[in-house]
Amino acid sequence: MPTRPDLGIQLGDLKLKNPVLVASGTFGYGQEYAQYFDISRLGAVVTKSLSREPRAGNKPPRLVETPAGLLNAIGLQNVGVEAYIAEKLPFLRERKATVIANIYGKTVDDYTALAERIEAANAADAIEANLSCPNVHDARQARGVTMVSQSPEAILEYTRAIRQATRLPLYAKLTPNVLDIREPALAAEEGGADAVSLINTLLGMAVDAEKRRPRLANIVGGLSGPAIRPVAVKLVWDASQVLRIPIIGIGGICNAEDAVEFLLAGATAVTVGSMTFRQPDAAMRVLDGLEDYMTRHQFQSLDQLIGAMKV
Amino acid sequence: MPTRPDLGIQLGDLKLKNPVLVASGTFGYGQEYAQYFDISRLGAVVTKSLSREPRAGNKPPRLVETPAGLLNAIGLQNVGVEAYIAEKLPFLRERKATVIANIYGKTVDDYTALAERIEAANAADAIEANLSCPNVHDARQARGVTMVSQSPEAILEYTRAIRQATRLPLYAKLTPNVLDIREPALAAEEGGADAVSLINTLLGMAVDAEKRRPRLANIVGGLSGPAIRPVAVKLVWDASQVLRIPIIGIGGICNAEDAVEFLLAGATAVTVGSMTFRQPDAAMRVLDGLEDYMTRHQFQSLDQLIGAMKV
Amino acid sequence: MERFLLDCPVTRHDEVALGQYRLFLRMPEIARIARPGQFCMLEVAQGYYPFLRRPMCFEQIFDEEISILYKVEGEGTRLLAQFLPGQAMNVQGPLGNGFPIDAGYGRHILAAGGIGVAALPALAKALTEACGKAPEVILAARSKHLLLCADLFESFGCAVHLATDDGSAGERAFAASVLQRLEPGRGTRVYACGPMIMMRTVSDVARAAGANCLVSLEAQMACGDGACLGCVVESKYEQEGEKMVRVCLDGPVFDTEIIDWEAHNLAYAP
Amino acid sequence: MERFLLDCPVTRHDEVALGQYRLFLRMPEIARIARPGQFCMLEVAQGYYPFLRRPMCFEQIFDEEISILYKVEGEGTRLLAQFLPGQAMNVQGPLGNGFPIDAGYGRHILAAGGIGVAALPALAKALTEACGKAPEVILAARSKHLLLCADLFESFGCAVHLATDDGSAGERAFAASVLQRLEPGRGTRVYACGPMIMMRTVSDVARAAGANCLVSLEAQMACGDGACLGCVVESKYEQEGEKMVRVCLDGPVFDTEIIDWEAHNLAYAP
Ligand SMILES: Cc1cc2nc3c(=O)[nH]c(=O)nc-3n(C[C@H](O)[C@H](O)[C@H](O)COP(=O)(O)OP(=O)(O)OC[C@H]3O[C@@H](n4cnc5c(N)ncnc54)[C@H](O)[C@@H]3O)c2cc1C
Ligand SMILES: Cc1cc2nc3c(=O)[nH]c(=O)nc-3n(C[C@H](O)[C@H](O)[C@H](O)COP(=O)(O)OP(=O)(O)OC[C@H]3O[C@@H](n4cnc5c(N)ncnc54)[C@H](O)[C@@H]3O)c2cc1C
Ligand SMILES: Cc1cc2nc3c(=O)[nH]c(=O)nc-3n(C[C@H](O)[C@H](O)[C@H](O)COP(=O)(O)O)c2cc1C
Ligand SMILES: Cc1cc2nc3c(=O)[nH]c(=O)nc-3n(C[C@H](O)[C@H](O)[C@H](O)COP(=O)(O)O)c2cc1C
Ligand code: FES
Ligand code: FES
Repeated sequence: MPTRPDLGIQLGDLKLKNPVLVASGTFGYGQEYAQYFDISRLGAVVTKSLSREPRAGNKPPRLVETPAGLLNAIGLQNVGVEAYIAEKLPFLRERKATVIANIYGKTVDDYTALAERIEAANAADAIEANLSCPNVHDARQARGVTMVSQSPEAILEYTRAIRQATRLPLYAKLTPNVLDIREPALAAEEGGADAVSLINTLLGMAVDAEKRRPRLANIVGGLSGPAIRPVAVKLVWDASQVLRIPIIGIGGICNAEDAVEFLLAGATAVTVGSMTFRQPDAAMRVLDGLEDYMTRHQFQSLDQLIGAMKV
Repeated sequence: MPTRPDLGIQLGDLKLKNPVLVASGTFGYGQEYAQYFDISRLGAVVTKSLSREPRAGNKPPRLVETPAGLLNAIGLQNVGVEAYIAEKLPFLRERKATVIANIYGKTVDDYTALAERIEAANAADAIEANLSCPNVHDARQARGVTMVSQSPEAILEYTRAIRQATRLPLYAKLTPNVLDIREPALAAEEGGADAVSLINTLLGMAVDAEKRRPRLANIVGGLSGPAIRPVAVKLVWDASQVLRIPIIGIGGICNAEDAVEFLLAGATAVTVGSMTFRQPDAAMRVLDGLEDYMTRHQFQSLDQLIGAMKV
Repeated sequence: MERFLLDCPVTRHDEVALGQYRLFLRMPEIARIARPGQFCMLEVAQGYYPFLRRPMCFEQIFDEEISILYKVEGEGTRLLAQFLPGQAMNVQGPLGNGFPIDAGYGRHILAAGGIGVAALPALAKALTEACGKAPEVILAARSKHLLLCADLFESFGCAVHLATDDGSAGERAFAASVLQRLEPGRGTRVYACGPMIMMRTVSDVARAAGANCLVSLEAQMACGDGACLGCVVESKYEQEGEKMVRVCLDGPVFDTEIIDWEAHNLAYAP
Repeated sequence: MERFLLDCPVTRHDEVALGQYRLFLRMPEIARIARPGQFCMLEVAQGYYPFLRRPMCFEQIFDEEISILYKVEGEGTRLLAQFLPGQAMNVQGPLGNGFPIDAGYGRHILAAGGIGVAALPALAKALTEACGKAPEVILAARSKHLLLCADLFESFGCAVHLATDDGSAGERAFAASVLQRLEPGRGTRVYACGPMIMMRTVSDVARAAGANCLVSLEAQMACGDGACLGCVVESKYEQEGEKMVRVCLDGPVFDTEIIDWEAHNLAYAP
C-alpha cells in the first residue's frame, strides 16, 4: 500500500494543507459555494477583491461568453472591508476555511490601510494584493498602461508599502498584459512579496455585430477560462526561471491535468477560477485528481512535481 | 432591389476587391486550397513567411490543440524566396490571385533584400513584414523580448529600411505581446508602413502531464484560433484610436459575424487564419456572409462599417 | 437555501412549436423544494463550447420531475435540444428567489411575452391552490404558433387572453394594452415575464393603475449563485453597496418599483 | 489531386470492440478516387471544442461508401462515437499519398499493431486484386479483444498470424518477432501501421532481411492539406528545404529508409 502523498505547500509563512485555491472574484466570499462542498478542504479561499469602501462596480452588461472562455467587467463590486469583516468573515471562520483576503485600492494608502485593518481584525491568513484589475477604468478615457502591475516601479513601491504595513503573508497578483513578465515578477519579489499570483485576466473585448455596440458596458473586459490557459502556463514558466519566491498559478485550470501542467511549469499552488462557474465543485475534483495523479506516479510530495518539467 | 454593396478597400496603393484575406502560414502558398474554392475571389492571399534561404523550421512536435484554439511552433519552415518565385508564384498568377508576400528575416538586410527581390521579380502585389514570429528562438535560451515588434525603436528602423527598399505597399505585422499596442503601431506608421496587421499569435505553452514534458519540441509556441479573438479585437480597437493608416485584423475570425466585429472595432481588412484548417472554405463563407450582412443592414460600402462601433 | 448539483435523466423531450421544446427531467431532490419562478443551471455542453451553463426556469414542478420550456437561441440551446430521453444532464438548482405567493391580493394577473411564458405555469398552479381561484393570464407572442401553454393555464381554470403582434390569434395587441383593458387596480398583483420592453410597458400600466407588479428578469449569468456579480441590474437603491442587484440571487423576481428602468443595462437588453 | 469537402451521411455505426468503432459513410465522389492508405479529415465537433478536424484512414473503400475503424482516445473521437446513422458529417478528402501497389514484389506482408490495422484492409484487397494472391498479415495487439479485422483479411484469402502482448490469442509476441519468423527477404515488401515503436522494430527486421518496408505514420495535424507544416517528421534528406516531410501530404506512407528514426519527434511519439 503506497502512503498517501503529502499535498502541503508553503506560501511565505503560511502553510497550506494542499495547493488548490479558488480565485478571487469567482468564489464570492465562500458562502456561495459552501452548499456544494466543504470549503475547509480547499488549500485556501481567496476572497473577492475588497476595497476600503463598498463599490457598486461597473454598469451592466458585465459578462460575455467567448469561445472556451468569458469576458468580464465586474469593476470590483464588493461589500467593502468592514462589511466583509462583520458579515462575511464569521462564516468563513465558522467553516474553518483558510482565507486569503484579496485587496484592491486606488492608492498606496488604500492598500496599506486595507492590509492593516485585515491584520488587526485577524480577518485573513494571508493577503493577495490585486495589482492588476483590468476593469476599473472607463475604457473611453484610459488606454494603455492603467494597472499598477504594468509598471515594475509601481509594483516595487506598492509591494514595499504593503509589506511594511502587515506581517501577514503577502502575494502580489499580476497582469499578463506586459512585455516581459519577469520584470513585474522580480519587482514584486524585491518589494517583499512572499509569492506572485499569475495571471489575472487578459484584456479583451467583444462587439455585437447586430447592434454595433460593445457587448460590455465598460467596452473592455478581462478574458478568463480554458481559452487563456496556454498563455498563463507560459508566463508561469517564464517567471519561475527567475523567481526565488513561489508562484500561485491561475488561468483556465479546469481539472487535475491542467493543475499538473501549472505545477510542472513551476507553480507551487494552483487556482480554480472560472471553472467553478461551470462546475461548482471543480476545485474538489482538481484536488482529488491531483492526489490520484501523485499516487499513480508515486510522488510523495509536491516538491517532486513543482517545476519538474523536463526540457 | 438594393444594389450590391461595394466591398472594395484600399491598403496603401493596393486596391482590393474585398477585405477578406487569408493569414500567413495558414494557407500555404495558395495551391493547397485552390482545390476547394476559387482563390481569386479572396481580397488577397498572404503567403507563408518567406526567408532568403529555405528553412527547415523547428523540430516536431509543432502543433498542440488547446481549448478553442491551437499552439504552433512551426518555426518559419519555408521554401525560400527563390523557390517561391520559381515554383509557387506562377500558380498564384495563373489563378489570378492577389498576392501579399509575407517576409521574414533575422536582420534589416534580410528584409530589404527580400523586399527588393520580390519587387524586382514582380512576385507580389504588396509586402507584409512579419516582425512578430514567436517561434524562431530556442525558448531554452531566449526569453523576454525576442521580436522586432516588441521594440518601437526596432520597428521604426526595420519599417523605414524596408520602406526605402521597395515601392510596393508595405504592411507591418505586429505581436500582441506588448505593454501597449499603440506604441508599436505608431512606430510602424512613422516608419512608413501602409497598414499594420494585428495580431500575430499570442505566446503560449502546454505541458504533457503524463510525460512531464512540454508538448512542443520548441517548448513555447503561438496561440491562435477563436480563443484569442477577444484579445485581438481589443488590440485592433486600441490601435484604431491612434492610427491614420488602416489595420488588417487577424485573430480567431471564423465567420462573418466575427469579421464584422473586427470591422466595427476599426479594422479595414479581415483575415481568416486557423479557421481555414477547420473549414478549408471558411474565407469564402466569411466573404459571402459579409456581403449578406451589408445588404441586410443597407451598407453601401465598408466605410460605413469600419470603426463604426457606437461607444 | 439548499442547493443541489445532480445528474438528472431526461424523461421526455418534445418539440412543442418550431424551435421550441419542452424537456422533462427527473430530479426528486430539487423538485421537492423548488418554487415557481426559480430556475436551474443546465450543463448543456460536454466540452468547453459553450463554456458556461444555461439558466432555465422551472415551467412545471411535479413530485419528482420538473419541466422546462425553452426556445433555441444559439449554441447552448441547440445542444440542449439534442438530449434524448434516458440521457443525463447535470443540473444545479434550485436557484433564485421565486415568486412570492400572497393570497392577500384579491386579483392576480399573469402576463407572458413570447418564451417568457416558461416561468408562469408553476406560478398559476400555486396561486390557484393558495387563493382557491385561478389567476387570469395574458398570453402574448409575435404570432399564433408561438402562443404556448394556453391549454395548461386553462386546465388550472385560468381565463386566458390571447394576443399576437400579427393578429394571427386572439387580439392584434401587445400584452400591456390587454392588461389596460383588464383594468387592474389596487389589490391586483401583476406578474410579468417576457422581453424587457414588454415587462417595462406592463409594469407601467400596472403601476399607473395602482397595482403591484412583479417582473422576472433575465441577464447573462456565469455562476447562478450570487458569486460572480456578473448578472446585475441597476436598482433604485442609493447606497454604493446596494445599487446593483443580482438577477440570480436577489431575483430573478423583483418588484418593478425597485428596478431602475432608465438604466443603461435595460437599454442594452435584447 | 482532386479533393472534396462534403457532408456525408452515416450509413452504419457499430461498436466492434470495447471503445472501438466501425463507421460507414456514404461519399460516392470520394470513394470513387480514394486509394488504400489515404485518409480523410472529419469535422467531429459542431462548436469550437475540439477546434480541429480528426484524421482517419479509409479502412475499406466501396463503390459509394467508405468505412473507418477507430478507437476512442479523447474528446474528438468521443464526439465521433455519438454520430447516429442518418446524421451527416463533413468530410475533407481523400488526403495523403496512399500505399503504392506494386505487383513486382513477389511477397507482401502487412503488419498491424493495435488500431493501426485500420489502414490495412483496403490495401490487402488491392494487393490481392493486383497480384492475384492475397498478402500475408501479421495482426498484433495488446490483447485478444483488440485484434480486429482478422475475418476481413481471411475473406480476401490472407494468411493471418495473430500475436498478443498477453498471449490471450495467437502467439505471445510482438509484430516484429512474428515478422522475423516469417523470414522476409529481398523481393518482399512489408507494410507496417501501428504505434511508433512497433513500426520502428518491424522496419528494423525488414531492412535487416533486405526487404522493402513502408510505414504509415501519424502526427498531430491541423490542415491535412500540406499548408500548415504542423505534421512534419524528420527525414534523412540533407537539404534545409527538404529535411521535414509532411505526414499529411508527402505521407502518411513513407519508405522507412527516408525516415530519420533517431530524431526528436519519434522519441516524442506516443
Ligand atoms: C433566470 C433565467 C431563466 C431563463 N429561463 C428560460 C426559459 O425557461 N426558457 C428559455 O427559453 N429561456 C430562458 N432563459 C434564457 C436562456 O437562458 C437563453 O436563451 C439561453 O441561455 C441562450 O443560450 P444559447 O447558447 O442558446 O444562446 P447564445 O449563443 O448564448 O445566444 C445566442 C443569441 O441569442 C441572444 N440571446 C441570448 N439570450 C437571449 C434571450 N434571453 N433573449 C433574447 N436573445 C438572447 C444572444 O445575445 C445571441 O445573440 C432564461 C434566462 C435566465 C437568466
Ligand atoms: C493520417 C492519420 C490517420 C489516422 N487514422 C486513424 C484511424 O483510422 N483510426 C484511428 O482510431 N485513429 C486514427 N488516427 C489517429 C486519430 O486521428 C487520433 O486518435 C484522434 O485524432 C484522437 O482525437 P481525440 O480528440 O479523440 O483525442 P485527443 O483529445 O486529441 O487526444 C487524447 C489523448 O490521446 C493522445 N493521442 C492522440 N492521438 C493519439 C494516437 N494516434 N495514438 C495514441 N495516443 C494519441 C493524445 O496525446 C491525448 O493524450 C489517424 C491519425 C492520422 C494522423
Ligand atoms: C467574474 C470574475 C471576477 C473576477 N474578479 C476578480 C477580483 O475581484 N479580483 C481579482 O484579483 N481577480 C478577479 N478575477 C480574476 C480571477 O481571479 C482569475 O485571475 C482569472 O479569472 C483567471 O483565472 P480563470 O481562467 O481560472 O478564471 C475575476 C475573474 C472573473 C471571471
Ligand atoms: C500554423 C500556423 C503558422 C503560422 N505561420 C505564420 C507565418 O509564417 N508568418 C506569420 O506572419 N504568421 C504566421 N501565423 C500567424 C497567423 O498568420 C495569424 O496571425 C494567427 O494565426 C492569428 O490568426 P487566427 O487566430 O485566425 O489563426 C501562423 C499561424 C499558424 C496557426
Ligand atoms: S450569475 Fe453570478 S452573480 Fe448572478
Ligand atoms: S497537417 Fe498541415 S501540413 Fe500536414
